[in-house]
Amino acid sequence: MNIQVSRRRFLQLAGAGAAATSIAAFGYGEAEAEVAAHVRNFKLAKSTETRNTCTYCSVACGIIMYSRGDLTKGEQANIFHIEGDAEHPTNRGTLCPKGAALLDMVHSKTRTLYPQVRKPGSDKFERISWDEALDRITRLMKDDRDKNIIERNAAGVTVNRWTTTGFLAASATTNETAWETYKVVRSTGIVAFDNQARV
Amino acid sequence: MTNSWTDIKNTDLVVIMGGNAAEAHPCGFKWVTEAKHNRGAKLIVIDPRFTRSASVADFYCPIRQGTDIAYLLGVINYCIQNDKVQWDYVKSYTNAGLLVDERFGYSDGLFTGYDEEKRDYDRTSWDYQMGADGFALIDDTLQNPRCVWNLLKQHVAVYTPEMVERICGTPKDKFLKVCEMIGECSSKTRTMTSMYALGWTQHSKGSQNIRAMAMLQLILGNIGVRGGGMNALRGHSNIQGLTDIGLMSNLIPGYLNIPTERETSLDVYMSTRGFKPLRPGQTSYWQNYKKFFVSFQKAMWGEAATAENNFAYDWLPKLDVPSYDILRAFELMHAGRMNGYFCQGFNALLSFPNRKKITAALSKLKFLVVMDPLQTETARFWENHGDFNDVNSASIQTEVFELPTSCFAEDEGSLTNSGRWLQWHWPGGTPPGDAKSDNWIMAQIYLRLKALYEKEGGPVADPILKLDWRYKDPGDPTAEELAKELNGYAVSDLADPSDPTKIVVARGKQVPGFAVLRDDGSTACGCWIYSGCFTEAGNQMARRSTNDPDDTGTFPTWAWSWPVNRRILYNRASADLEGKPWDESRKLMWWDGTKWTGYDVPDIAPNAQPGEVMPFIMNAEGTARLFSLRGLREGPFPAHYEPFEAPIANVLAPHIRGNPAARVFKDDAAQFGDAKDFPYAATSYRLTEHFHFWTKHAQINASLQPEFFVEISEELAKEKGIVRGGWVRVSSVRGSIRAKAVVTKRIRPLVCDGKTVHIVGIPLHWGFTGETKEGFGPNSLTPFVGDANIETPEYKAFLVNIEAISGPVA
Amino acid sequence: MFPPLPNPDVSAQKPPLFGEQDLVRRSASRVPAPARQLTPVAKLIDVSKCIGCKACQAACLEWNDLREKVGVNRGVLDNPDDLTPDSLTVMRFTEWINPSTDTLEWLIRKDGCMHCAEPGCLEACPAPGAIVQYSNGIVDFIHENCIGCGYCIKGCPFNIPRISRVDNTAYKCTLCSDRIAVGQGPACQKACPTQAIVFGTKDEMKAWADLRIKDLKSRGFDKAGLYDPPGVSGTHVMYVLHHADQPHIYAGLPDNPRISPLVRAWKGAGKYAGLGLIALSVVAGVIHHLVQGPNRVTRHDEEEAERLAGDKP
Amino acid sequence: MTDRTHDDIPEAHVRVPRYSGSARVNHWIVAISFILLGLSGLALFHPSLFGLTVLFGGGQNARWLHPWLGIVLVVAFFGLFVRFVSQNLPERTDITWLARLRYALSAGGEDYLPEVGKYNAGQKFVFWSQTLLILVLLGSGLCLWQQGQDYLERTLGIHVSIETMRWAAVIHATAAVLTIIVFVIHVYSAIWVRGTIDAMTSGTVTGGWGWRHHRRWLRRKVREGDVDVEHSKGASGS
Repeated sequence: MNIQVSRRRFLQLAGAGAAATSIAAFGYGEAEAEVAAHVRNFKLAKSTETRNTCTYCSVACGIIMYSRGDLTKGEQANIFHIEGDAEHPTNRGTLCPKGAALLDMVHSKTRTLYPQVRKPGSDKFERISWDEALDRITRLMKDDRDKNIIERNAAGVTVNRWTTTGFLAASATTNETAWETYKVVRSTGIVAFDNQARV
Repeated sequence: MTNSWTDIKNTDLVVIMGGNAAEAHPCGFKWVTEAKHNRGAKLIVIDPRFTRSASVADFYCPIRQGTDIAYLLGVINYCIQNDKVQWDYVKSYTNAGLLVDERFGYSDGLFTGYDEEKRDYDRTSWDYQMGADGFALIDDTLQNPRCVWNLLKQHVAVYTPEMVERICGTPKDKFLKVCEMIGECSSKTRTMTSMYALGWTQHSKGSQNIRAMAMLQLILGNIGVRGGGMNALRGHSNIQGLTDIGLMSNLIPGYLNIPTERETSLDVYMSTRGFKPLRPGQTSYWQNYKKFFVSFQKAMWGEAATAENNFAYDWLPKLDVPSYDILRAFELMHAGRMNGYFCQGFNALLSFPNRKKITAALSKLKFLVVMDPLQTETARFWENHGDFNDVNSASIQTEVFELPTSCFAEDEGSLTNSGRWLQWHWPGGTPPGDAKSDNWIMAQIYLRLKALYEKEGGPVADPILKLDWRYKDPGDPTAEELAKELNGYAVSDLADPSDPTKIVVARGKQVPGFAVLRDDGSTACGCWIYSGCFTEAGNQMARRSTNDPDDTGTFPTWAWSWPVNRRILYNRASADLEGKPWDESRKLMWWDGTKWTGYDVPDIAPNAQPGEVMPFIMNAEGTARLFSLRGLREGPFPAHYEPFEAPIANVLAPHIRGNPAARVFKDDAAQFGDAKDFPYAATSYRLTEHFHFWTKHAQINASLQPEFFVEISEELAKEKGIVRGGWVRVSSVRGSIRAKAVVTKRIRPLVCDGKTVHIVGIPLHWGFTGETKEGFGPNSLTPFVGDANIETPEYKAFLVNIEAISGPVA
Repeated sequence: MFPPLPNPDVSAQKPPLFGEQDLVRRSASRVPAPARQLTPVAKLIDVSKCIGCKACQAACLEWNDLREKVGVNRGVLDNPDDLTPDSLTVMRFTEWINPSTDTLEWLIRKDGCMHCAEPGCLEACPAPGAIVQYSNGIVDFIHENCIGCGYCIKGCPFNIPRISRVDNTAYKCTLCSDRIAVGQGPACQKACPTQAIVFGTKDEMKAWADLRIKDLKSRGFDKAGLYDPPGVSGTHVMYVLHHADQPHIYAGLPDNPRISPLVRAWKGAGKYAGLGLIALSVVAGVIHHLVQGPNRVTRHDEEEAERLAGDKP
Repeated sequence: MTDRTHDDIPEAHVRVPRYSGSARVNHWIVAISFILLGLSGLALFHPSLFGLTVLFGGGQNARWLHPWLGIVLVVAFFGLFVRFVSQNLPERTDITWLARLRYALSAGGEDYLPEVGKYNAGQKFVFWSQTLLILVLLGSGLCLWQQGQDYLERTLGIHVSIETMRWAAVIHATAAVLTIIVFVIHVYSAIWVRGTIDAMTSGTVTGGWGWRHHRRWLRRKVREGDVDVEHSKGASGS
């Protein structure tokens, strides 16, 4: 780093100057019919900032999500822009093509919105309520577990192994979700337990 | 990663092999460009394709996919032959001098103890010679022919530059140029870093690929130093975390193991763990295994885990096979022995090998539950999409649930990055529709299941009924509550062992770290290596100080790094035996006369005497292992094996197909293809514009790389009459796909063992949902076989045929 | 590392740091000399550090609320394959065999508006105020004034502007004038993972480029250099090229860009000459009329005609 | 040049049909579209004339309208072309006429010129030069117009490069200037030669006009009986 640049100085230079000068002072003179030269309003002004981590690879770039509405105040929040966090030691504000387009993931047209079920042999999903979905799933789980869990092996050793239902954990969930998932899955005796680490 | 992303700036030489950091990890790759710009570092890229990493490399060297071990052992051979060895490091910090069991040997491509029937080894001879004092024998002069160093020397002697050229197709002059550049890093003041990813892991001998480079790094003295290390570039935002927390069939958080059914009791289980030191004075940290295990059991079952019931040891499932990894799971499913399956944000249909088999397997399930923020192909495996998913919906009897989850932007918690940093994040948006957080969904499933058992009873109900679930809102545990469990807390007052009147940690308080964990049930800790992440001082993972003393790239107070906020693993090895840094300009930890000090948290007891306690405390020897004993299934040294589908036979042992210790299911063995039908060596990979099967749902990314394609050389295109932008059909024994052809100078045919080998590159991002054009993926073609140790499928080397076609049919 | 700018301040909507009062050029019209001179800014694109990841493309689309349609693969990695009214920047990939070393070099260049000191687009534009140049060097399109004639396309020596078929106005990179106006750098620059794009004052950028060129020369690129073409009096988007002696190998980057003499002829002397000639023809008519008077038919002529008609049987 | 009277318009007792109603309509379509094209074109040609766009409701409209007006003009002009081409074929006398252009440009100079048919060489020049210039304007205009470029690409497979566009712009502007000059000549001639405008308004000219300017044409019309003679006024006035 042989170049020492005061970024603050840059900021001053790029914009400041004769402070008294205003657009009005120059008037529109010969070009009254035309729209005066202007730059777009800075769209992040007066938005809510939230620190997050990019959901893709494990460089784990720091990001700032800009929203209208503030969750911490109990409001609905709609994220409208995502940008790199310049303070983050690794990415220093930069983002890759995936990270720079995170907004389109958040607002993807193909996000799942409602619990759905596809009945055996059907060619379509049907919308159901959370209660219906969860009750049905746990029913199926219990029926399978009760029928198939191996309590003891041939040698009589307690093995508590449930091999007929499997669980594939995510790769983008938090450590906390992972831990909760671990607890639930392990407590049931599911052994076909895996995650994306292999793939 | 042993080091961190920001530490890469300290290196002198970056070797990208088995990965493509510029494309898959662009923002991490920044630190390579920084090293180049600030230190004049060089970048070498070794890859079958001239990747975007190669586009900014100082030297690009081609290699045939699946031959990395031959290449790396060739480099090791070069270093040994040309005295490019960091001798002080090798002698002090590796097991080079330890003597190996006389019975151990290697011939005809196999180590001693092979059983062809079982495709496995009897590994008893893979051991040290033990002295009467219970310690391994050593020859510090490295003269004994049975010492690790001499066995290694002998083992790698066959990998001459000529042999490397013959196996890998790498021109000898290019290989030697790489050797020369790498050899320079044996200097104490030059370091090299290895950046790799799934280009090394997705092989039937992935673990050994990595071992080979790790051995080279040890020989060069590059482990534990700034700008060095073995840097695995993990693919997903929290795949490191999920591995750490052990969401795998055979793991307990913090790299502990689920017992096997042979381990009938806690005592039997513990008898093969808690290793005693193999050399005098060494730490052998796994001696603390039981503390971590018991604390884990307490975190699981709380008060129900007592000394009397062996801390609920019996409630853990016991394995009858080494693992129920995804390959085994889908094998079982395919055989009709699996009824239910959950996919928590995972697109199995596109991610697992041999898609036909995956579809058939899923079709045999009674129920499938998919929790995902996006509409995945897996959730729609039963939906007919013409060529892209040609199934008969009516004949598929699986009941499929699609549960909408929130995404990263809408949830709170920590993610562990490649550099082991646990970083907290906050929610900023309202989830769409009825989407719910994974925490809520898992809690709901648990509570409803528990209610069913309470109501109806059933077998083995206790582990479910007595799971410790003391959350403020049991239906929706908060991230903070769960993080505190991961960190661990005192179940009862913890007295100071040296002064029982003094309470170190009061009952109910968060523990400061794993050093205070106990094996008597007085502590609970979900994941011992995460202990320290959320202490009484608060959430360490949420720290945001950018302070970086002396600009080392350590950032000790940004977030929190496991273990104990250590940023560079094995950092004691950054100093010589006396505790003096190898390179003063790049010092990391040093002995100040009374204790270890420096920029990082020492990877050794702070008062461990230099010259006595060796840096690799997790190993019973205290040193790193050039000879890995019984650590890996296919041998204590890596050896060259071809992929299961290879364009040429194994030059060193023609009778061996693939990795002799890799597990192969019977039906899958019948589905391996041969070069006479499928002459081209294919490989699969990510493109920088996309992330797996996610960004095809993001409009911008879809526009940046809209349509599925395969990449071939101009030579192959000419030979097969394929035009740039034209349509091709690519096929293997297991399936066929159609794609656009990208004809490029960036892929060139290689000559291996006298035969011209053409390479076909197949990126992996397309499916039948999302914004991109519908397409296929490599898993329609790839073989159903994994790494011998961790079962990562062999995605990076397989055989295909390719032909020009006129275009999509209808 | 070129020091990153701090995260944006979002606390309030502040007036932009520059505007109409800072214009030095304005299409089809004149502007008074500005009262102050802003420090010229520049974006430096270091081709030798670029990994072709297209983060700049993604960031540009996202920041500017634009979306490109999902196209097709044409046998290359370039996508979209050209600039469009939505894709204000694209990566151009060239597989080039260096004849002197016989090795492959994958040249990847981010294409987009160069913000010429002498902008050909502005020169060619007939709509007053549709294209403006601020004293910091930013050449911006004021869409409200744009009539969509496409003359800017003809004027540009780099083939950059594109006309939208939706609103029929011309689009090109604004250098993220809205971001620069609040002290931020352009979106592409902020995103660029390897700092192949840096942003600062033009002087800083030149100094930074010198360092990069020194590094490249040390790696054997003897002809490494800065692309700041004098033919357009320099640009506010500059390239570091490893082969600065042959810019054209980078997907046809002009070796010596300048405003086409045709455009000069057409928009310069030509338009005066044309108007002059038209005026002249009118004046000639007036003079002719004054001198000659009207050309009338005489009674004699009528009589002759009557006679002729009368002769008719 | 005998007995020229400058102040009073001679009484005409013979009127000769010169343009049919449809020809006149056709002409005025061309004329109006030409003028509008000129105005919209000039508006984009020079900044000082940009204000002309007001006539069209702003620059966007002027830009949009101009090429479509061009298409109208081309179609309409084609009608004129078909109507008039046979009368505009060059003849030997045109050379003489042109050689004596000096006389043609002076009032009453016809006496020194050969008798001309429906069109003299000057008019033929206008006819042919406008034909040519309109073709050039059409070709270059298509290259400058987005829809035109699409059309060329789609139907003829011609991709218009930017360099081509630049040439097209220069050519279009040059041709436009020339066509306007020819237009000025045309209009001025119609004004200067009094009685001409009647041809495109009422459709007829006086016999005297025919006698003076297009005597051979008049003779033909008389021969064909295609003249109106006002007999009540008498056929001979002197």
